Amino acid sequence: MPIKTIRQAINDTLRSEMRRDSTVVIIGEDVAGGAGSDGIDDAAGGVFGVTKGLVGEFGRERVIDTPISEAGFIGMAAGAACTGLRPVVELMFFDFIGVCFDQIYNQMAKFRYMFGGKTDTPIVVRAMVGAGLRAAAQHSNMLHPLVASIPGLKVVMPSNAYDAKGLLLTAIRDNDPVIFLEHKTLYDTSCEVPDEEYLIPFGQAAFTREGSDITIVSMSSMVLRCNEVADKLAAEGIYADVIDLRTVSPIDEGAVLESVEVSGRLVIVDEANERCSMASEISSIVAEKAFHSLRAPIAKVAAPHSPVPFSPSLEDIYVPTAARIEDAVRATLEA
Amino acid sequence: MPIKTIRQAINDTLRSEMRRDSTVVIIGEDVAGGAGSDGIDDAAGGVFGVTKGLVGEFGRERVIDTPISEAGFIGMAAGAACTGLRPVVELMFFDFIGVCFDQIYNQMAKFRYMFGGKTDTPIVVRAMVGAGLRAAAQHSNMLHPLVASIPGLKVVMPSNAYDAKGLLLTAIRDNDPVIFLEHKTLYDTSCEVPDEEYLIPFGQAAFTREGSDITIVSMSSMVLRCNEVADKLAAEGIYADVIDLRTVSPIDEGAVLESVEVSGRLVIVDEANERCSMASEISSIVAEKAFHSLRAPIAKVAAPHSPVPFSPSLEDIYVPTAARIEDAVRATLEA
Amino acid sequence: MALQETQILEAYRTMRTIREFEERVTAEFEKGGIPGFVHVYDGQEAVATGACMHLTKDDYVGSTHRGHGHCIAKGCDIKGMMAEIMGRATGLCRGKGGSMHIADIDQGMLGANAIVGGAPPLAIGAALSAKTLGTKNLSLSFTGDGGSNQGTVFESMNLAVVLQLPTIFMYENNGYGEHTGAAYAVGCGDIAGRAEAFGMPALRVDGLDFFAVYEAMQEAVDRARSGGGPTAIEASAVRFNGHFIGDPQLYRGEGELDRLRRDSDCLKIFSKRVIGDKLLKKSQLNAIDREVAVLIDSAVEEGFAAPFPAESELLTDVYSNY
Amino acid sequence: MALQETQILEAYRTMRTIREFEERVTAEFEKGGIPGFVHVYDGQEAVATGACMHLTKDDYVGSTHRGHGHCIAKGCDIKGMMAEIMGRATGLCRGKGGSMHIADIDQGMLGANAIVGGAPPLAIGAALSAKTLGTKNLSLSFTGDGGSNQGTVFESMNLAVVLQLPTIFMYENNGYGEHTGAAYAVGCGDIAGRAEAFGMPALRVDGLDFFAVYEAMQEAVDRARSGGGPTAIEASAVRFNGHFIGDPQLYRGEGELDRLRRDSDCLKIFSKRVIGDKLLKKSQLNAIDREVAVLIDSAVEEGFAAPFPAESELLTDVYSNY
Ligand SMILES: Cc1ncc(C[n+]2csc(CCOP(=O)(O)OP(=O)(O)O)c2C)c(N)n1
Ligand SMILES: Cc1ncc(C[n+]2csc(CCOP(=O)(O)OP(=O)(O)O)c2C)c(N)n1
Ligand SMILES: [Mg+2]
Ligand SMILES: [Mg+2]
Repeated sequence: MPIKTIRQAINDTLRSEMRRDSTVVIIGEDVAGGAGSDGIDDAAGGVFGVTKGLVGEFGRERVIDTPISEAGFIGMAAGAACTGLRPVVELMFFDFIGVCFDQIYNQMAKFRYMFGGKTDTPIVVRAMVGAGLRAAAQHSNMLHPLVASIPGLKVVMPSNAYDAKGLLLTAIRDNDPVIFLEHKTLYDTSCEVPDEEYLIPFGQAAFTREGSDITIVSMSSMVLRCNEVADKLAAEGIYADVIDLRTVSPIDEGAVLESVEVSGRLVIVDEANERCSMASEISSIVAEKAFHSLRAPIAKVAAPHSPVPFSPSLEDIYVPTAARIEDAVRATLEA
Repeated sequence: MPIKTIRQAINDTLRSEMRRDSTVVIIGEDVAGGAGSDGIDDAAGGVFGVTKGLVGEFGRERVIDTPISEAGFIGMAAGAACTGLRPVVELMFFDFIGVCFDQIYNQMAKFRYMFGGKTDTPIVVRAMVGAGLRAAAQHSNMLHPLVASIPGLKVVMPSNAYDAKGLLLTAIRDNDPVIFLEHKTLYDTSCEVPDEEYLIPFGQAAFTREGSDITIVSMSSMVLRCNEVADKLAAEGIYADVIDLRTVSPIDEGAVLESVEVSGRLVIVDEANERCSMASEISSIVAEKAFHSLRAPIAKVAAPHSPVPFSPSLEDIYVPTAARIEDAVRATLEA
Repeated sequence: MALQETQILEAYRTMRTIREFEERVTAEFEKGGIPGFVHVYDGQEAVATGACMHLTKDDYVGSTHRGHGHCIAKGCDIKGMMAEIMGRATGLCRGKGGSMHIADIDQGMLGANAIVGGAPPLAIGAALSAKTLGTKNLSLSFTGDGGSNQGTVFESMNLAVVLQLPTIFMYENNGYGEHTGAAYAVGCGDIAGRAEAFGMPALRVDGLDFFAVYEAMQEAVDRARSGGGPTAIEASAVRFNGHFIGDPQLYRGEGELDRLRRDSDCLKIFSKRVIGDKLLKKSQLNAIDREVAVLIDSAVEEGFAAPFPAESELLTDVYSNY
Repeated sequence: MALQETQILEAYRTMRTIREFEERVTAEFEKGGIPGFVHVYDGQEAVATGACMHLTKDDYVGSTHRGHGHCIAKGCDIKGMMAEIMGRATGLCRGKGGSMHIADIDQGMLGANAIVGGAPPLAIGAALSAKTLGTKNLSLSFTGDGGSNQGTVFESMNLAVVLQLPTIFMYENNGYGEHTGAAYAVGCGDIAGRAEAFGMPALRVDGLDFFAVYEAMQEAVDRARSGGGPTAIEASAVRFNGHFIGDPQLYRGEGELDRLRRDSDCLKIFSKRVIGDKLLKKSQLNAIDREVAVLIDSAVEEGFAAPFPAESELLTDVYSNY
């Protein structure tokens, strides 16, 4: 089976969906690149090369470069989604949601409800999230709790290439607006990705490690660190369920509750700022619905209440480290 | 002591602060009204009359009407705050944060951190929140969890006129960006408001009812419903602490934890959509820090995962009702 | 290009329907029968009507908070609209949207929009669909003088020019955005000129004159359908009411409203013109007036008789699946 | 208004400092000594320098993601800047901001800004402060050709006109926004014309010519300080590098970069002119070159020697009190 990076898996999936369905179009800044200049046409393919090569096959009518006008073109994509296209629109860094939040929050998310169920809005908004690249306070945030909290949106956060493919297929074919969040530090991670088509349903978590001593819930790049910690503990005979939520809207509550009902102990690891994070949300779900199974305080491991610092020495401790996760797990085991 | 509505308390406080400090200016759409037309100058005073009369005393140089360009004028206010003014800028309906979120989230909130502590940003963003007026999906939201989660911001949500005055004074004199959220259904509620100056510190909750049987945490208009429920239960000999957070950033964790340590039971009532709400956050704080005091599952009473409906029959059940709160409290008492 | 008698009758019917609809909404609101914030369109009928008469139901319209007139002109069901504004289960949006969110995608109505500047991005999206799918359809967005200062509107104009989209930006300049004059808020004082500088033809028309609006639109529509890209139109207009129903309108000059209602009533202007030019007879107009009155009466009646949405509706229509 | 010799020397020193700074940043980045995303300014020195020479430290500048040149021209400390870009505790922002967020309010530098279109609203805010407080100060925002399409920028222009703010919108048109040509992304092809339509005077200058920029700014500054409101300036410019360091620049035409570096180097153009016109001697320029090289050397050296911020810094500077 071919080994692919997440970048490649996304690129391949976009290509195959564009071949399958002529209403799928890609929209964004520099998704092709090279417009209005003397160089080659496929000059960029997205700032991290994720859409590279698509303009060559599908042309500028379906791989649409835009001016730097996020509110305008995200709104345009939302309008197009209601009127016959299935746009996959790229917001580049998800931090840029600040300039187009209305289009996401007040428009695409609410159409169906406000219109009494009379429209579908099949749009995928792709964007990069996360710290780790020294991109500082305006290019490094984890804003998934914000969008996960908005009724009408679905929010996907793959942690590996296999899931990226299956979730992206589901996202493109879904009739609701989907926010598809790619962690920048994961683009070059790879795993086996089958060539065949497979769709991963939303709201279905994956158990990346299994064990009954403690439950660790996470998503996106943090899953890798949780696995690392789980493996280390396993060597000591302590076994953890590591639950990769994969989608943070919908949330697979069942998987979390079932695991906690067995383990009685829960640590949630989220790269977002702690307050009102997915860590808070999962904790509150369990404190309400599996309270009597709990044998220890629920621990949240998240980013602190500060902007993302630039300096490597600070960014490295800003993002939850394996050491912090391990400490939280051990403390929870002992509590 | 004079009885005042929240509207009047805010108006008086703005006036007294503008008299005291000539750098305080008011900026927003129709905060005066009447510019560029043939009628009277003080034509609006804000769409709900909160800034009425101020332009008469302070003139258009300090009560500044703007075009409908929220990103532009909220950003302008943020820039002014770093350079000598103390703007109180009005966003009208807080739902409009969608068109100016970058200015709040990426700019004013982060200046101090990004600039290594070298600037103060003394700005107050006033806006209306909440459902109840049949204003539908784009004019009725509770987005306080969103701003409370953002490092660098402070978020204030008064539930009565007395607090509105004391908190607004603190907000205007504070050197950090403060989001000041006024619930539209509370403007005409009134209570005693002393003429003297008093500042209510941020991060200090109020106990609006006291009792050791259960802890009910809330904020803004929901506090009134919680009080109602507490009074009803008190008649039965069941006594609740009702904690009005007053500010949701900072959060008075101490008040909540102390109360739960006594009562062992917690219900949190939040008008926001439930997911990643303040209800989730408070629950997670308690599940982490007062776990061993808990004697029952933590209940959240919040708005469901849907946009705000227009129809009265739906809006009335969308917003947490006293009946739902009472049910949650009774269930928690019995659990 | 001269309008047929049936078309002129149709135009009058639309304008009259809007007028009657808005006057009844105002009356019922004042009596307490309609909840929420309601912005009525009467006074501006000639703009919506002259613009939308060119469109089929496969062309899309993006509207504003003041959207009833656009909806009616675009062909939305009158009874469904009235029921919607009343919050009833039989409403066009099952009572979930209300006045500020009436929409009917099947009629090409992308929705009133309670966010000022919300519609233009959506409308250019519909134009992108038309262009990409190779239909000859187009889109039309309405924006007020106040809304013309919103960033989304400027961005949309640039995008429409860059992508050469079949779309029309209709600016209805009724002199006010809420309580603030356009003379103040539009710094350059020239909405059409500003649009032109974005790189598209811009037309200025008298929005009180249905025929002038119709003609300008003809040019814009022809351009859009033939692949010539976007057009902007600035229509001067008057608002017969306050910003919302209940606005005391302190920003108006002495006697302004009376003057407007007397001298700047697009329906009166239309009637005078079509009768004067012998295009229609007074009796034809009267007949329409009566029919419209009956229609609106029954819309109000049926609206009030209709049930409110059931509790079970609260959580439906959030997703197509979840 | 003719420039004094000391001013011309000063201008050269600033331009040379920017050039040297950026070339060293590029070199050190490529060697791995500088983290993050870095956008260098070399090629555009004449714009920042000609513009900022008119300003005092009580005038404010709002900058872009490509902000080093603006910071240097505005008087920010070179060593503090270099340390900041290296993420050191001694940096201008204590290592918390980095290349895209260098700021120094005390020098009137409101910050580089990693959000395209972020600065103009902030800069008009500084102008509002100046106007309200009655100082004679002004503000200046820099925006690229790509950024000129952002809604915030349009809104800021309208606000500046409506409120008659003492502010200047400087558009640096270097032909590209990331990998996309301005010829494509600016629909009307005329940034200055578009600005003019917002209701303010707009000037077009050759951004390779320090003197031309300086002169245009003089007019704009005079207008602002005398209460005449905003001005827009579009300066044509060239980017000597990719969008960020490491960009393969596939969008460039054959030989484009070599041609630009040969024929469109604002420093060469400046030197030729001042020597040709006998305003300065070659030796004077050479002396400055040497001094600047020494300064940048030591900035790099001291930067590398400086400590990274301590862990305890993570949570400081979020609030002034909390
Ligand atoms: C983003 C946003 N800002 C402000 C408002 C409040 N608001 C609603 S309508 C309106 C005035 C609009 O004026 P104009 O565009 O001229 O339309 P008109 O009301 O005259 O039809 C304002 C400020 C809003 N709904 N959305
Ligand atoms: C809101 C936002 N959108 C997109 C980006 C990504 N981005 C950074 S710089 C840039 C291009 C800016 O081009 P231009 O304004 O011409 O400035 P130049 O790089 O040429 O100096 C883009 C798209 C961003 N930082 N912020
Ligand atoms: Mg108007
Ligand atoms: Mg550029």
